[in-house]
Amino acid sequence: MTREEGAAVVEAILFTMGDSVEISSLAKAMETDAKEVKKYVEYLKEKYEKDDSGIGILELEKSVQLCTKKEMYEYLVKIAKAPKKAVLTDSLMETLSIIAYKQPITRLEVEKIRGVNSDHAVNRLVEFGLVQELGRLDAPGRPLLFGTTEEFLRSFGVRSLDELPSIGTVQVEEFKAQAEEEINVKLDI
Amino acid sequence: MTREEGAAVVEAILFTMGDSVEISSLAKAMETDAKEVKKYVEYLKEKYEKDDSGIGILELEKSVQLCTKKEMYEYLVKIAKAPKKAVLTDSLMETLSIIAYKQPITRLEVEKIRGVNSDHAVNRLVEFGLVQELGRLDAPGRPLLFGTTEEFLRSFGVRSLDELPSIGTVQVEEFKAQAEEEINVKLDI
Amino acid sequence: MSLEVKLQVFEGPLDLLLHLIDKNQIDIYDIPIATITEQYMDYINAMQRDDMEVTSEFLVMAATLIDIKCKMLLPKEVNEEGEEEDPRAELVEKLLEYKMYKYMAFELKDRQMDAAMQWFRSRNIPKEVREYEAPIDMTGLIGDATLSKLNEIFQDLLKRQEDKVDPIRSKFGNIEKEEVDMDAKTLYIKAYIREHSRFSFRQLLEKQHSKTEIIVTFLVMLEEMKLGEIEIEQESTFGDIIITSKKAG
Repeated sequence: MTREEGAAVVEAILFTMGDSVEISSLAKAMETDAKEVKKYVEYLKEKYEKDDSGIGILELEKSVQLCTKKEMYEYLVKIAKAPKKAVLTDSLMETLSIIAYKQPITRLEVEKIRGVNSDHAVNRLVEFGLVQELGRLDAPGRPLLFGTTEEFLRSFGVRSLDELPSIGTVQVEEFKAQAEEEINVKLDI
Repeated sequence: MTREEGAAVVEAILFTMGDSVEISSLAKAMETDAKEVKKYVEYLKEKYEKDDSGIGILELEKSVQLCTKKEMYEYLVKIAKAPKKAVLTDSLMETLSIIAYKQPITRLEVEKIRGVNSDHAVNRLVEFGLVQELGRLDAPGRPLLFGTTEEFLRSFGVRSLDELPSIGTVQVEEFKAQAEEEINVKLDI
Repeated sequence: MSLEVKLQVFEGPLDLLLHLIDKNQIDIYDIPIATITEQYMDYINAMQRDDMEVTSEFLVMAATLIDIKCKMLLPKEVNEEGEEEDPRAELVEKLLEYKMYKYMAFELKDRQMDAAMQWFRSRNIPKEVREYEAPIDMTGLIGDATLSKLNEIFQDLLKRQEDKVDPIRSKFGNIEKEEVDMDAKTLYIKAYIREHSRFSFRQLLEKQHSKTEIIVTFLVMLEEMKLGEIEIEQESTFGDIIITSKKAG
């Protein structure tokens, strides 16, 4: 077997096996000795060092293994991990608006306002980098406090939280008055 | 990206993924077009043709995949367990050849050619991943249409359906000539 | 002619016919229908004798053969072009087509064996790539959401909340339902004990807001004492309780 042919056989075996293969196993399959196999491995190593190779050889103590060159990871990421298309769903928007206006706020308070468990929504917003932990509330259970991030400001095009469209007690009072009126009307009848 | 570098990226992706990868996916990950990718594939093909390579590239209809060279088989079986291949009985092979050559084809048409009910055979081939549903025929009952899969191409070592061993009147004539010859031989005796 | 061979299993009637044609070395275009029919029937009978399943397809073919045999005895029919019609023509065509696919199946099998010598690799994504988290496309994420939309949503929410409040009952004053999470409380107190090696119970209670919380805190203290985590001293009745952690250095 020439050096080239030997290298080809080693390559084929390592390719198929995936995991590391012991030099002694290679020698056995090729009916030769470890010294010879090491020569073939050396040949492969040189071959893989060239620019036109995307794979490399990993030499362990008694075994060898093929691996992808590290420089290729950026392409692998693109093909194996296509970025997820994320969107702000209604429930995320709702949760975000509460956190934006009521920060610092605990999960429980968000849940109270929305009327539904909002843990998942809060977690997603944290993942997206729009919401962050601000610390813990000095209260039983020391719940986490959440607030918006700089990324939130950047994404919504504001410099500071003061720039959020105002929402005041005025409005809240209005709602209250409205509601009371409705009740009174109802009682009048 | 030089031709060498492009080939290295394609190699790394195919090596990592193991499965066949569509040319279009490669192009997307590499931020280039299919034409360019095909050039890299061509480069790899030439590289793999050399004696010092134990692997080769399998070109399927729309995708490419790495595989070991056939000559390496004798060494591979010594070290690794042969991958499980679907064992196809005669009736499955018969059904498969009809589907391969007459696709898209309905169950009923297969049955007509074979002269026996072939539902079971078609279902088995679908299970093996060699045959797939292609849609429905626009005819009464809207019967399902079947055709071969990429796995079929891979298992039978053809790049595309065009590469199937040719079939046609030529062969039929051959049978005829053969039969006539046999007759003559018989008469001679 | 009888069948002395062990019965072979055929894929179907066409397969059996091809076998008989082969065996007799007959020209497929000029099948001696009488002979073949006889042999075919022999085979079917043998199948029945051997308790082999004779499917309907075999019987249909038998009927077809007999039909052809009869037609062969009659004067030949002539088609529109004045050509004589061979009653066997349709069967021959079917046989040829079937034989062709059978032959192709054989060819394909060869190819399959050849292709099986090429081996593939299973997917093996490096850990670094697998663990990589794709960045979030912020512009896509935000989409057409704007601050005013955020504001609108919040106002809607507040309104919904106000709607839920019954203005009459709400004037009765607050009747709060208290929920104290025992587990959370225990954790909190344990942490407090760790942080303060010696402290007074009153000091601890400063952080507690309601009666229920105070009771739960007291229960947790008793539990901790039972477990031997803490020691408790009290100088006088109603005096402050001094708690010492046993774990503290």
